[in-house]
Amino acid sequence: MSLLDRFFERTSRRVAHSTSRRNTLFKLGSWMVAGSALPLILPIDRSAGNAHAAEKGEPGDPGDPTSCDYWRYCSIDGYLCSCCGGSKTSCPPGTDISRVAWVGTCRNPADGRDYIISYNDCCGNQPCGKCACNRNDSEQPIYRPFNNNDINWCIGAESNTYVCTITVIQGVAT
Amino acid sequence: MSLLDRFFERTSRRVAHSTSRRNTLFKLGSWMVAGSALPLILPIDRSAGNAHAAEKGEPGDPGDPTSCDYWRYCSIDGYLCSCCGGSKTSCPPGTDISRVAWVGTCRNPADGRDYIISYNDCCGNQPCGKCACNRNDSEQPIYRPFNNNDINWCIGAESNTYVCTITVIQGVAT
Amino acid sequence: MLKKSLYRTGLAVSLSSLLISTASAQLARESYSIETLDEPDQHRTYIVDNNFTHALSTRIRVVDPNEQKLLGTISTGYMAPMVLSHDKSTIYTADIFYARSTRGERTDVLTATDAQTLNPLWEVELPAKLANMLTELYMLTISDDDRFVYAYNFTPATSISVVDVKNQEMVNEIEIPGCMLNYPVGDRAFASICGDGTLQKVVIDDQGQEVSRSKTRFFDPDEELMNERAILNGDTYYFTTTDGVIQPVHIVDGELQAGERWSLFDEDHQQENWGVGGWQLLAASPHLNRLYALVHPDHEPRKWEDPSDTVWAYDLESGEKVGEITLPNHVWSIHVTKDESPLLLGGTVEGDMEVYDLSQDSHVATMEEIAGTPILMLSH
Amino acid sequence: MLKKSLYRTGLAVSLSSLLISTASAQLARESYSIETLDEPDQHRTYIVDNNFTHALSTRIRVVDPNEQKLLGTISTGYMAPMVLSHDKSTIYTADIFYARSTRGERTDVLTATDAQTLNPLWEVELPAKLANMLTELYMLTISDDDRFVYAYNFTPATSISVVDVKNQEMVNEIEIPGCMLNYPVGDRAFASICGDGTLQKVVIDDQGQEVSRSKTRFFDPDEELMNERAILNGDTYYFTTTDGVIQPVHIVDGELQAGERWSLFDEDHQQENWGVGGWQLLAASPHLNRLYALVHPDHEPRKWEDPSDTVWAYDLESGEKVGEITLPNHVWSIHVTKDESPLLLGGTVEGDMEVYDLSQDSHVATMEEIAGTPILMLSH
Repeated sequence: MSLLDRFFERTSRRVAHSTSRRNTLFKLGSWMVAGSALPLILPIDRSAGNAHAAEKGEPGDPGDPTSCDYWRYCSIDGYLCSCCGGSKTSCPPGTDISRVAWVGTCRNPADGRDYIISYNDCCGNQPCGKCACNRNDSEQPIYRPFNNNDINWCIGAESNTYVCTITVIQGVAT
Repeated sequence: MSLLDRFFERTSRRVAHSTSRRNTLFKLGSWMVAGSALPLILPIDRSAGNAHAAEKGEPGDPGDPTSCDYWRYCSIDGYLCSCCGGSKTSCPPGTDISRVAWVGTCRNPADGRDYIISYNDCCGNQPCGKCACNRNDSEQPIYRPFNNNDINWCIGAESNTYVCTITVIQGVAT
Repeated sequence: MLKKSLYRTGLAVSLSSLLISTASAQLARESYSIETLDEPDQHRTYIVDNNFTHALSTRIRVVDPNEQKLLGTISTGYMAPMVLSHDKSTIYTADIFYARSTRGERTDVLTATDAQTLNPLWEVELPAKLANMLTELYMLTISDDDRFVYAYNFTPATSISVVDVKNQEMVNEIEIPGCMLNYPVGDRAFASICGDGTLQKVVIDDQGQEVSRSKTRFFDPDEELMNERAILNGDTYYFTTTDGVIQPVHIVDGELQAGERWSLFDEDHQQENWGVGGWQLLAASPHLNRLYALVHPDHEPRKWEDPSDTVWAYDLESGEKVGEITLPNHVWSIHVTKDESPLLLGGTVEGDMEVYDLSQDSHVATMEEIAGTPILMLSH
Repeated sequence: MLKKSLYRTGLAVSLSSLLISTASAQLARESYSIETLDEPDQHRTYIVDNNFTHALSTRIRVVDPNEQKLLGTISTGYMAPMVLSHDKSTIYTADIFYARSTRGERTDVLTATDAQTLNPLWEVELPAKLANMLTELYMLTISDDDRFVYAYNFTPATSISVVDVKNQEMVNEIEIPGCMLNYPVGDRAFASICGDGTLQKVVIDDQGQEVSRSKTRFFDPDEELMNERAILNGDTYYFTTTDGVIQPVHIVDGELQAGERWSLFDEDHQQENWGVGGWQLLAASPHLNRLYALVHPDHEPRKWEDPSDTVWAYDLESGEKVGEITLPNHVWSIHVTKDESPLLLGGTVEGDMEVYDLSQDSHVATMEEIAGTPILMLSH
């Protein structure tokens, strides 16, 4: 197979390197791979993880909004708009914002408070495809739909196709 | 990032193993990778290559119709229907056959004859995505369209979306 | 050189049997055709491929897991759910299309596809309310007698579009406030899972009109999380809580009865912190009368949808654990065929499908990159 | 520990400047918004992503190569070509849509998209004849004064749909039998490459009606293969034969003149068997007045569309080779920005985009997996 073939078949790449890929994936010894989920598996590492994340964040709102680790993403399931031409609270150009959303409760490591975060989907375009994250820290089954992140919440937008997700602080959970 | 994230982001796999993939790809020292194109680069290997391919072929029509190497595929550009639910001369179920096609001239190693092969596209469904091949042995630029394989020849089918390509013997080139 | 000799010998024998001179044999002009599949066997597998990264390219991959062969592809609407007719003739999908690909006018249809030609047979337009989410089994279902198809709507108001597939018409939209999905109950009823911890059953008549509705309580939503992705075996739906407690719901003379609970995990397992996770995390073999659950160690509550490479098997008579399966890759959904030599199929996080022979207790193959997001597998 | 201290210091300083107690600071309720882009600069790059494996998911990736940032995505029709207005305000795509995703009624439209909001502005329906192929530069072009857009039709009869984009209407379909594509010539003409080795120029009036047509011979199709994927620099289209002979075609007072030929390869190169290959294998910098060609060693005729990691630079005044660039990955198409600090961009066979700074002569970055099939890159 020539390189030219490969230009049309991303799938073919699989065969050539599946072994090394899988070794990379599973060398941590469980189903987690490097990065996002580790601070949550190992609470003892949390402060260090946050300090690291804080380098890229804002005071009071620490963390990197292009990383699945970022505290607001505790119940996200989809693509981070921060990687797609938007930001943590803004949709990429050429999309529409869903007016309905699911909500999660995430703890801000900077102040220890639990915030109610709405996960608004940006809609009306193709899936962004960058920075996929799936964290189910406060997700619930489908019979509690407004706490469920498996639903395409673009039902609240003009076009219902899913692009990416933003995270908007709605207040402190009391 | 958890495995769950990876279920939604095939793209993320890239970062983890790009180095090993590329090493695999280029270890042959040129832009060719193992398989299809080599017998054509190295004519001296041709008989051996064909003998190997013949193990899977029919007498008089040697070669593996699921390999880019197969002699009929000398000017193919797309997915092999043999890998998609069809065969070298039949479209997969649920598709339509294009009535117009481009043609190439391929030499059959079994009898040394040059055959005129029509490359008919199967249409009206999603790209098959399996067994991508691109060989330009007798391709010509777009101003000779019926010898050009970059055109979506599904213009001759009821629905014009491209699925895969079959190769039909039209006769011996004289 | 050996290979070459073999080849030449084979060629000579074959051609001489055709009484054609080897030297002058010339391949004849050919014709082309379109494949038609045989009537489906019980191993044929339909992979629902949400293709999440390229969701406009949602499709069904039809495969033969015995031969690891791609048989064909059905292009569907945006993240469409699918259901198979019991008579093996028809594949139904609930499709959402947009006039301009990702935008423009939305059209929802139920599409019927022939299981042998894979061609669309007919379509019926539906209210543009179809639920859109990571595909689940109970978004689109069919009555036991293949007469009615039930399509789940979520706007976020919930309802069920009832399609008479014999007469190819949409006959009713039944509102199910506070309830989700549809679990078929015999020929003329479906149930839905409700936020108050009940299953609501709606009975319809031959015209698809509502006759009655009733509720059966089966869990306390303030005390536990019940995974809605149950599996039907015979006349019983098996649900699991996110803690791995199995809640059977029996269909007895058309009525739903919450059965006795049992746990996937004994005290040792619980101390070792085993838990359930995955998308379609339960499967069942009617022939072996076994339940299969996707399980993982080091469980935490937030892992209730996590993939795993481990499947445990349970006897449904005794509730005893009777086997452990380790797959070469982590899968997110599992399925077991209904025949007497059942296969367990698993959709991996990388887009492969694992094929495991339950009667031989052996891994058969990994069908690599057969899908983008193989979220569900179904078979006749 | 150092990192943690730094963080705490930063926090205290910032919050104290806001006169809020650090202990009780609470993040305020937020609102959401949709991004709008700045007016495009000359480095902004539009990647035409044919996404061949998932061709329903064709799109334009809008990126900032300086920051390696994805700015946004435009969803287009099936393998749609794109052209940019010269005034930087508008992105045009020639879109094919099907009512049922891969089948059903076909609708062809020209879509105008705002270059800052990336929202569709308007569309005009076109004859359902748009050419569909691996996307090339000259499938969709625009007149120098941004008044007319020319869309290439192939059924396999060939014609050009002429759209008056000022009045947002389709005004003419001009048949071009035996000829392909459209190479804009000034404000009111386009040329097409013909099977007889000529460029056919069609002149139109302000209403888009044909005024005249004429032919300029520039190669012998029985003697050589002329790659149609030329590049425009100033008033000259540079074509290459598949053997690497450059054929300039000058626009002089609205007329096409075949210029003097020169070879990319001197005798040494030819002995070393260098050749050209790729999809969009030529690019040009108007600022540096240089031509860039994708080249490879061990050339054979059948490699005329093969990717490479090597780009050679030529002075367009002298035709002399003046530089060599080696990219970290094999690319299939190249592009050079038009500004005074030009970037060379390359779409790799794996879906990445290489960013190379020509003024610094250094590789800047690889934007990994930014597209499925990055077949063309364009900029303002």
